[in-house]
Amino acid sequence: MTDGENQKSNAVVTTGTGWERELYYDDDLSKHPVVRELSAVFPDDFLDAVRFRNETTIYVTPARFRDIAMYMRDHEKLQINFLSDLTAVDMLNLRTAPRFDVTAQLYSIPNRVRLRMKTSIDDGQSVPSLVPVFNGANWMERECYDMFGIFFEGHPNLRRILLQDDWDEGHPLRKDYPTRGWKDFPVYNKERTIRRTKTRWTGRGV
Amino acid sequence: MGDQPIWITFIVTFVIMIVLLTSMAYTTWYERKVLARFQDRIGPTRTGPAGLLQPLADAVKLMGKEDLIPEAADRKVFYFAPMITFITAILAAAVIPWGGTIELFGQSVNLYPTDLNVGALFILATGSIGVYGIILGGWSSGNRYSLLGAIRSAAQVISYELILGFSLVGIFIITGTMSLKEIMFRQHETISFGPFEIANWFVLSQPLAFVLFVIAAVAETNRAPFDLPEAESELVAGFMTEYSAMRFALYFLGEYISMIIMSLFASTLFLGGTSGPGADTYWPLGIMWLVLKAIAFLFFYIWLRATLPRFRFDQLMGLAWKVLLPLAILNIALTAFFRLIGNGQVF
Amino acid sequence: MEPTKTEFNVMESTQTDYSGTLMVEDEHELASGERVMTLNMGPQHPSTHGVMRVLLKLDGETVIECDPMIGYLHRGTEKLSETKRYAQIVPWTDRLDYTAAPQNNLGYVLAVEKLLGLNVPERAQYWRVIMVELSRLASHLVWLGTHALDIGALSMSLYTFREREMIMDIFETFCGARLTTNMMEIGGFSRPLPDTLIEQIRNFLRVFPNRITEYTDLLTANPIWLARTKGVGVITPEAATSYSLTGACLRGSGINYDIRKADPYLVYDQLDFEVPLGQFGDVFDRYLVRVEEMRQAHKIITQALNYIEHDDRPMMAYESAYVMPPHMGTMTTAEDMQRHFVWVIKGFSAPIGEVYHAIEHGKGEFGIHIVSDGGSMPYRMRIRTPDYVNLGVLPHMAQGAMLADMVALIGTIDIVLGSVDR
Amino acid sequence: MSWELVFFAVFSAAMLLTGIGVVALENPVHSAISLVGCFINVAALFVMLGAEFLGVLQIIIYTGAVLVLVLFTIMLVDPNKLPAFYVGKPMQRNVSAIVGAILMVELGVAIVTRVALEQIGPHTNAMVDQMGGNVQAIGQVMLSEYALAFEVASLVLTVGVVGAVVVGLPNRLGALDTVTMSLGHSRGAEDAIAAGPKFESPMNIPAERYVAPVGERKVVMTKDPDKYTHPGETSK
Repeated sequence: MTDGENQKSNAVVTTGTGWERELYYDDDLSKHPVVRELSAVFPDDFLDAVRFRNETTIYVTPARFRDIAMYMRDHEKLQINFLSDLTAVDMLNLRTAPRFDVTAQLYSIPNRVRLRMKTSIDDGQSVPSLVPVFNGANWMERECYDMFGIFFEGHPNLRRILLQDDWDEGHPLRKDYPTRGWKDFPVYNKERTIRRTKTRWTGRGV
Repeated sequence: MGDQPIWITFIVTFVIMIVLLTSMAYTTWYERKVLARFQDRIGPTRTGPAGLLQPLADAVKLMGKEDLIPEAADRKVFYFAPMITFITAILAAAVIPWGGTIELFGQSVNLYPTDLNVGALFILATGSIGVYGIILGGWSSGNRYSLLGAIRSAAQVISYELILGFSLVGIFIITGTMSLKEIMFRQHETISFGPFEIANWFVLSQPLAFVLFVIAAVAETNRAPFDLPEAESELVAGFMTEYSAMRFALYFLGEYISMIIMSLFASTLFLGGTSGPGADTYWPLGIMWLVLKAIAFLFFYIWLRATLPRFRFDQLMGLAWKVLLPLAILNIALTAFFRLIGNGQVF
Repeated sequence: MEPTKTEFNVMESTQTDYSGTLMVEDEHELASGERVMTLNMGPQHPSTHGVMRVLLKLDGETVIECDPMIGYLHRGTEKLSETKRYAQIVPWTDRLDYTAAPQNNLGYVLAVEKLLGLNVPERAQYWRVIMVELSRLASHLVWLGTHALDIGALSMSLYTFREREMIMDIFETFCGARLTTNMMEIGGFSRPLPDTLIEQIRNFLRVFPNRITEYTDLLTANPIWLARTKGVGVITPEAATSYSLTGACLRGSGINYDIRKADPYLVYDQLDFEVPLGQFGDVFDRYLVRVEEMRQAHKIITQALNYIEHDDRPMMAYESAYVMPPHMGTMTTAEDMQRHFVWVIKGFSAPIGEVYHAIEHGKGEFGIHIVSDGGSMPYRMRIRTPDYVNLGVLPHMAQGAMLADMVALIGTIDIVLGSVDR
Repeated sequence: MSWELVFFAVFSAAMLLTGIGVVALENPVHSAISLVGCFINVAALFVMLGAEFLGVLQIIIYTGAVLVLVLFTIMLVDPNKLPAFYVGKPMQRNVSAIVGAILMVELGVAIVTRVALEQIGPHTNAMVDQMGGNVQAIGQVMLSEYALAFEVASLVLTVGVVGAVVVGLPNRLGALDTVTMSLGHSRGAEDAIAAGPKFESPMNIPAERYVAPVGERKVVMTKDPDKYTHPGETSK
């Protein structure tokens, strides 16, 4: 059942068609097939493309976040059919507005290329949910909501997932959330939640 | 039964009870040791030589623990449910014969508590009462895992008791009796097989029934791979989830006593009981043979537990009703047919 | 700005996962549902592999709905990583999937090295491969033992843990720790190898193939095992892709996605091994795939060890800015001592940018996404653990399964709650 | 006073007490347990009469099988949730009293005719002993004299079993059509319900059943990452 003789026999496409794997890693970003396609099909909603350490990041508007993902999934040649990861980054300390970057790590299993798709939103603004495109987005978006308070429009079951349902301290991965939580943060919590006790040797409170 | 004074019966029963309760404690030790060998371990070693005092330590621990009763429990039922299992398990020992009538200190002593003429069915009957301990224990705990375990157990025991009963019918047809003593002594006879004389054990004439009996006996005592009522992986501990301390121990002991009784029962019915070299002249040898057979059967129980995964519930019921029951009926029909041939009523 | 609204595409909804929509807190809302029993499986349940709670709605013993609830072991690793310097985060990754700590270390370390642009010496890369494959074996052995134990094969767990013990001993020889190894360092390995290590690994490699045969003898042809695993928990290839499954869950459904082949890291492109793929995507296929992966891991370790056994080259990248100076240098030269001081107290400044690096963890794709603002600590670090994403398919698989299948289904995903909850 | 009389008194008293318990106890499970006790005492009386076989059958069939199933059903029903109909209506009480009285009279008549008029049937103790025990006697009578009744009874039971299966066939998953959406977090719930559309339940779709292929199963081995990347390629 093994077939290791000719590793190149099933390469995705032949050269010269404009869909080679090399083009995804070409220094000239405009040759990147995703960039090429999206700027033709979604000229208003495809904002930017960035390359760092051989990884491509595309920026899209939140309005067409899902549509672009669905377009790339169903595209005959792009076949970006796998959602590796979906998360958000709180850009509070890096820029003034918009606040969050919602980041989807996409992957094409047939083409073997990665792509990072980003969209920027403000606090309170919602992003279209990717659940109708990738079922796996369900829990990722729930976690994103849990940790950042980002609403995913159209998500079937947007509940907290890692924190308990009655967590009332907000969303912990935001940059303005103190590492020890609000309740133990002395500026916000004047009353100590841990009781002061006198130690035996020093007599001082701990 | 009438030929000995009743106080001798009491003494015999007392001795059998003591031996049974001790052996039950040591069955736990035996299982732990054998299982450990199967699993590349050495088992209990710390309490006494080779861990021989481990059952005592366990008993002390279990008696010393707090007896918890959950708030949602039905207290009265919860209280006596384990006892049903325990008592009915011990009750079944009443009809197991350990030999014939012997002369001891000038008295004739029967080596069996009673020779009931429906002895085989009596064991099945105690088993069917014993299931109440499981169902009521599961229900009264007020726990859903326990309830599921109880339901599974009820369905399982009813199904497999049927097969257990049916697998015995072949022997009843051959011997024409249901008394365990008579069945056992029928196996002391030898049959000549060419130049060889071999014992007339019913495992030779009823091999299919023996296989069915073994499967049903394992299922009836809720042991692996049929230990669904207490499947620890999905139902935590099934009907015993909420039990602790001595009440848990009663269930535990009840299970081990059932195992021992089933081993003795199988040895008596199929493996010749006390039959063996020298057993006809020296009665202690007969008891030794019976014990050895029972120990071998117990070893088989533990072997199964160490080797096999657990059935799923629907597969278990499917096995009982779709495979074993038709085979049991086939066995009855075949046995009856050959019996008729033997009687000269057919050809 | 108003929240943007897009019209919802109804046509797509047939393929969509609605798991957990039937979260009825009040039982009276199930008007005709007298036959439905709610069973709370966990958080203290022996077969949820840790502190997971699964809320089951049962019709008899048939599961009609399943809602996994996680987070009992949430320790906020991602938030904590934002307050730790890059080198300090490595021990935290041990605690994610504690059955395969070297793999977590490797995933993190490779992501940081990618961010920094570090080139690690070949010898260190080979040793990383050996350690990671050993740890993959350890992880698979724990999975096989517990999975078989769930289904009722009692002795299996003791057999697999016997071999895992040998691997743990190898780890102990290599780095001093057994479970939370903290093994990988940014830039390679800074310490020399112990003398007995290679002999120990050779010992293990000699006995292990026979031990795999023991496992398969006990399980693969066992009718009860087949009845419990065949046709249970089927995931179609489409569903597996859509649910973002990775690892054996995806390959068991027949989709060829192994990052070691698809997107090679370390020296995997120079090693000869095969990727096993299942055909039907049920529990049995995933079992076969994982067992075959153990054989392949054995093959990889043998090759790597044969290649690197008599090698004597350095194992640490020499990038003065990013790695700790050598121990002897710190003790003897002023420059190295100063660099050591700065490295320990202040750390190093990573370049501005963001990277995502995924490795093929024993359980699937383990990805680290680091956003760097140029400081000595990650601005945001996202840990994509395979178990968390794979667990999301449980409600899909559980529909219509029996209660006893639930333990097989939880077992076949191969979760470790430390990794799920992070 | 002979020991037999003492045992008889004990067993019958226990039987009567547990029989009263069946109707008097409030919890249906307790009633069922009483019934179990009653049956066991009946079995004991059978054994005292020398009919061990009947006694054992009483336990195996009635206690071990029938009552287990009854208990099984009762256990699953929460008595607090039963509709008022089952609690009992005045008419039911009256009818039950009348029926009970009629049965009592019938039983009395039977006993009186047997004992007082000495109309004892052909199966005397001597005859049973001659047949070789009560097991053999019952067997012979059942399969010769009452063979027709025996077969008819088994037919009736078969019909009963088939009927029970038909009545009890579940319409799987059909009962669940009400679905609500609950979003645990209070703040999240308000916003998310406003933001997203509601979905229909997927639970109406019957769960997919999969038949495991027969025969040996093998994994496909590949070294090429570009092969088998589309669904269904491996099974070709």
